[in-house]
Amino acid sequence: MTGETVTSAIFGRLTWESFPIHEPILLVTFAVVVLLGLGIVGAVTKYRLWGWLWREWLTSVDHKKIGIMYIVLGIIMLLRGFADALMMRAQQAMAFGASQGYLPAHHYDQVFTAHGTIMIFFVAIPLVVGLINFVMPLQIGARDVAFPFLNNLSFWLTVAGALLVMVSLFVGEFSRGGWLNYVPVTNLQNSPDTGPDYYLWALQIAGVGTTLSAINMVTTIIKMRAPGMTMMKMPVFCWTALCSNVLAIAIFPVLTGAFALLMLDRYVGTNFFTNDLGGNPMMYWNLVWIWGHPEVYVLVLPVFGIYSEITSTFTGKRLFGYSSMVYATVVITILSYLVWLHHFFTMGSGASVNSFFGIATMVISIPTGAKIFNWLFTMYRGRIRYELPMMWVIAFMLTFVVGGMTGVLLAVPPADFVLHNSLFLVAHFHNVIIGGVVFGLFAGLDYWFPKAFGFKLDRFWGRIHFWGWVIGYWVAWTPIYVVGLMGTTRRVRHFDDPSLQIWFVLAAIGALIILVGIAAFVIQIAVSIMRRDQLRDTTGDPWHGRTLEWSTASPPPAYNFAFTPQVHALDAWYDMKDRGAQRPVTGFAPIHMPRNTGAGVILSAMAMVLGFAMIWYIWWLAAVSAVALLVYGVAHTFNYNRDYYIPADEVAEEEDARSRLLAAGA
Amino acid sequence: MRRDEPVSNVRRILALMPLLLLAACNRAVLDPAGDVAVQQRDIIYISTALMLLIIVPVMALIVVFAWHYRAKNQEATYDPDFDHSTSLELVIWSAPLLIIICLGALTWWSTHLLDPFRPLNRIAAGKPIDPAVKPLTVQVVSLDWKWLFIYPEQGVATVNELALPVDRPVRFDLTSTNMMNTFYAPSLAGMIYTMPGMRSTLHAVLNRPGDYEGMSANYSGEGFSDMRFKLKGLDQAGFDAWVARVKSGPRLDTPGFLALAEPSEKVPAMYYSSVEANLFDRIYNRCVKPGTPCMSAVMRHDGEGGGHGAPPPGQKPEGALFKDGAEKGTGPNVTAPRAPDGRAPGSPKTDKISFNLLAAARSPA
Amino acid sequence: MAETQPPAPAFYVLDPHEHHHEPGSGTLLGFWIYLMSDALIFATLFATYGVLSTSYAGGPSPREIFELPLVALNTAILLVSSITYGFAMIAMQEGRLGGTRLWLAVTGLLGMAFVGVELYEFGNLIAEGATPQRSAFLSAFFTLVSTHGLHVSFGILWIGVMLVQLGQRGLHAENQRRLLCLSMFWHFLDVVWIGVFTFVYLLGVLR
Amino acid sequence: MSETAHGHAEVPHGSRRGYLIGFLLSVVLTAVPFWLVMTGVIGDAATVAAIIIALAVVQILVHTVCFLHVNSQSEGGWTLLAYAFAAVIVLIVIAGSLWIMYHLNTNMMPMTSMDGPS
Ligand code: HEA
Ligand code: HEA
Ligand code: CUA
Ligand SMILES: [Cu+2]
Repeated sequence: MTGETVTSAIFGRLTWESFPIHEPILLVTFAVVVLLGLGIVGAVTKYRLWGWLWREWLTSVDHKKIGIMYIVLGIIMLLRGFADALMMRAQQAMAFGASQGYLPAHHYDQVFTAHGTIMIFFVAIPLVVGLINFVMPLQIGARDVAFPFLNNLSFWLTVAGALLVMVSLFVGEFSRGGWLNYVPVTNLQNSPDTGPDYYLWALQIAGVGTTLSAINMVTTIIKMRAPGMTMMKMPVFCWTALCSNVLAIAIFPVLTGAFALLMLDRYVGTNFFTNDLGGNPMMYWNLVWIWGHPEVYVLVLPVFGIYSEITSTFTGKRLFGYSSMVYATVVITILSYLVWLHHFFTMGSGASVNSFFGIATMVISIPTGAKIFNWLFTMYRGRIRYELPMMWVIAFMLTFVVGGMTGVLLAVPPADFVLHNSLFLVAHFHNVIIGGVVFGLFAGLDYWFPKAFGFKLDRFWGRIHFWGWVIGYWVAWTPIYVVGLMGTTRRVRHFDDPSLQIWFVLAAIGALIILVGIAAFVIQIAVSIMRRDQLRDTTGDPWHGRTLEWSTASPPPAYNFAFTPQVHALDAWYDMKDRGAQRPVTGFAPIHMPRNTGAGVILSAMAMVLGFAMIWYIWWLAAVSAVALLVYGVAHTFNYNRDYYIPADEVAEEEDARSRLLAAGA
Repeated sequence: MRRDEPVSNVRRILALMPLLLLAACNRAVLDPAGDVAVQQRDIIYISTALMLLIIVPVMALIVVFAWHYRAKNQEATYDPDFDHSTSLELVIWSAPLLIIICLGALTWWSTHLLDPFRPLNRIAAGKPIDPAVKPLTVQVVSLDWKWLFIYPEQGVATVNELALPVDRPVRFDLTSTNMMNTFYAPSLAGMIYTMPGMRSTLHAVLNRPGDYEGMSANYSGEGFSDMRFKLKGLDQAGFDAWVARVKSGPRLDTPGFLALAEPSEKVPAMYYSSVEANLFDRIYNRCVKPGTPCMSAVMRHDGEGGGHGAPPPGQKPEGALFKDGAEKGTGPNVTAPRAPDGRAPGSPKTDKISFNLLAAARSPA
Repeated sequence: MAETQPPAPAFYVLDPHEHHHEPGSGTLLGFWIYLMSDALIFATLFATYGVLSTSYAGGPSPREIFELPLVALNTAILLVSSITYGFAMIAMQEGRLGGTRLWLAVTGLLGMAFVGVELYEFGNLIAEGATPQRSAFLSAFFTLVSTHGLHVSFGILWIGVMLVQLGQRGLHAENQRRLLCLSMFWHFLDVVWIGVFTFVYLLGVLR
Repeated sequence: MSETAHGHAEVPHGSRRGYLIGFLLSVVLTAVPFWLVMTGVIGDAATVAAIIIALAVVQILVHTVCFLHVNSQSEGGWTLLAYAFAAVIVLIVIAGSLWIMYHLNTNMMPMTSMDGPS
């Protein structure tokens, strides 16, 4: 009796049962993860890389390194997200009639929740944020972002959130409430387990990181553009990054608020979203969708920017209708905030409300259409070079318009009344997310990889990667449209009607084709690293680029630009090349730079411990880590010594090396 | 459903594939048996056709430009400074705008016409409603995880089986005991949420006799996947016979309902010959359990300015922060082995399932 | 291509003093944007309060539990604290370290008085059984008001930290920047409080 | 960004006079609504509500100008732009939620027109 009280005071609700000791699959996964982890730790220790890793990467405030770390995080989490996707595809291909498949409801529900959560919050967001982080400051001719330390902290907070989600795989269980953790399923009385708590803490911690990062990027774009770069001379990618981050600032607080209220319901026993005592679960839906709809544009806008940069580079033309592209981006940003109800047309708000939001939604297709046409007319009278990035652009345009069209269909309320929560809807959003966001991220990766590492990615494997994805996408998702139109609903783990099975088998085959694509992607990277000497680019401008990031070395020096560029035109670098600008080779001055700091890692680690303690009801640990967080945060403000100068001769050395390279290449 | 424009590229086939393939199958959404669903299907067709007017040319142009202006084709004009054209810009913005204006008008009109709260004005195309016929009322309750249908006019109730006389308008009143579900019978009409403490409404009519399927379309936890019901379309005689058959079941009273409301999965169809008075009202007012105040009374009280007095209804668990010791419970890993009856261990909801109680009302059919 | 090109202008900023970016030169704007995002958290809470403000679930209603004299007192305290913070800023602009610290301290004390009164009010309510768990209305009320109160408490902590840092380093540029941010923070909380006393307390009692 | 950033020209300035004017206005704008509600001089609750909401809006503007020093010059107008944008978003969140939830509740909650008195 007292023994039990003592253990629960120390360990909360953490017991041996919380570990999957009975579960062979998980145990093996766990063992593999631990072994891999130990292997990596061992290797790092053996080669004495800890110091290097800590000094050069983990504590780095260099926006380029942070950007790369974000992308690495996104790719690692992608593998988890894809594993979940394959599990669902396999279950749905098997579970018909008498066969229950291999996943019990408890497990399947966690799998789709984790898949959606991970894909949106820990794959798509980190990849988009990572690319913005890497590219945007270079494009505006800046040496870093406005708040370099904050940037590092944002990244580590995101990692802390991702780690909590991963921990839930082995300790306790993850949420079963869908990727938005819907109430009433996740109310305390319906889900007293750890699942919703894992979800809430992971996303709150990561969400703070995302908000801070967005504030940082917006400030950077406003304050740190190179002289001469007016807003209307800014590369389109920067515009889309600006709008996307403005949107993020406008929505993440609402999500944080909604999650905080749900946390209060679960921890304090308040009645925001409860069924009784005046609570209103519909309000939770309302709030999460105020976040949720604009969120998809937070993801897709920067990707539109990527497509714009690539199209104009590889057609060898200025972007058609630059200003209309900018206006379209701004209009989408604003409109996206006025349509959230289309996710619950069928809840019963009535015809007037529904038609308002339905029409507001379809209006978005006008600026989006304008964008498609602008890319189209950029190709018109161009000289299109089909390098990998450009192939993605074409595949994107053809795929995305279909997804956009099904989206507009869903925006017609009477149509949505039969298609809502169906697999048609699931097909719609995979269509726009894969055909839009994912293709764009790969395009961006192929495009900017040589900038980040100084060599191009291998084309052969890149092509297999490309075709794997494009063919795989269509094979995997067209059947899902079909079953959706037959009235099959989402989040179902078992079907009665055996005649549907063929479609799900097809879809599973499609997912396997995507797997081939993903494998090719991994091989592509490995092969490229091995063949890096052949693929080396010494010019810093392998694609005949048009924007400032191509004017500096690949990989860029820590300070990005020895001399800040002076901008006179849109496509500043093209303009400089066109008018014969000479790279200054003398007269270097010391460069003022921010100093690395471990504070981001430490603060995030504390936040993660706090989250873990709260999830498991270990109150003493929660109190300790909360106090530690506060004290350490305050103490950090007493450190005024946050910058240093790169001496002039170091700059000169680096720039001379570049001059030699350029001369050798010429 | 057949489209005869010349097919210009592979992608377009892919785009149309879902529709073409479906033309072959007789499936709920695209071949419904209820007038509302038919109209909703038509809206899908019209909107899709409207959008294809622009999507198809766009896709064709993408392919044409992508091919024609490839770098290898030195014949194609190369004009690197072509980056603006006012007339093109005008087309770019106005063509989609025109389509959206049409689609918007269609949306406004059809959303009001097909509003689920709005009583029907026709039984089928060309068959206006007979003002003398009162719609059949069916009260729908989603429980964890099955459907309860109450027929106040006939005085009977069923679980997981819904029978409707064809060509008679139906008014569904819907609510839920705990989770949010969505009442969805694709062959009948579009879906509508069922929510605790709320009463939503759906007007519909079934025009074709037959056996159809219905389900919950909104994920509601553990037993959601099998939360399906049979939808039978019967002629009047068949319906009467069905009601008579249902009359063979036991009575649904308060204790019986409370037992039924306990979580259970894959529940077979059940029949109840009669239903305690006002059961539906008490469900959606959340006062089935004796002694709990009804929401409408509480809210009336609130509307009059509130005031101390009424005891707090419901029994909510305490917030986690107030728990200590054994109250905290444990956080087992879910995928631990399942009990032989398929229930997950440590899942407090499913532990309470009483299959015996349910067996009593199992339909003879 | 173009034969008649104008002479190439400068493409690089050669004089390092002409344009260099101090890390953090956007602090004030960045902090302002953060405040805007904070405003949205409050908007969420206000919206929730608006939706749930009549869901008493049979429990007490605003008219029964709000004590306007107490709220008026608290409002007065907060208002005075904003002018005292203003005096601190003016002292800072005039380079008077002592004056800055003095007015900051006064502001901090007023803030503590505000939080104290609020805690007293909450204590009374809870003693009467009007707890956050009693009804959705009370949940929303407590959450909205105490989120504001938590912000004020954080502001007080920040004032304390600034007092120490001013003592250590005086009014140097970095500290001035921090004081400006704190100033925005403090006045922003005033603005939020206008919303709270109007929409929660006054309108609540009116209803 | 203007090159004067390192000086203090861009920094929001307040003068003693500005602060005092703001303070006096705020005192009036706070006292009046409290007085109206606490004494009940105007009987009609709707009128009082309208007045105090209007006064609150005015007071928010006073604080914004006098204490927060938002104007079209600071930070090249970005502060003002951010403020206006945030105001619009705040309004959308609040008004939109209330609008949607009002319709959901009147359509479906107990005690609607279809259900008994009031
Ligand atoms: C990157 C992600 C992304 C993008 C870009 C979009 C884009 C769009 N989405 Fe989608 N959507 C999601 C991700 C996305 N969506 C997700 C994740 C969900 C489900 C979440 C969940 O429930 O779990 C969802 C759900 C969803 C719904 C809710 C359905 C339901 O729950 O019942 C609706 C309804 O209106 C909708 C509509 C739209 C529309 C109108 C667009 C438009 O922006 C599309 C505009 C583009 C075009 C139209 C194509 C190009 C235009 C032209 C060539 C011009 C001419 C065209 C016309 C005039 C038609 N989406
Ligand atoms: C970013 C979002 C994203 C992505 C990429 C995917 C990709 C895939 N998803 Fe899914 N999915 C969601 C978001 C996403 N999904 C969401 C939000 C839900 C709803 C969850 C819920 O119901 O609550 C869902 C639900 C969902 C279901 C459940 C359907 C149901 O409700 O019944 C299924 C079923 O099989 C599925 C399958 C797949 C498959 C096979 C893929 C595959 O096609 C592809 C797998 C993808 C990858 C392996 C990698 C992705 C790569 C990148 C993102 C870019 C990488 C870029 C660089 C490296 C630069 N997804
Ligand atoms: Cu711009 Cu310093
Ligand atoms: Cu949306």
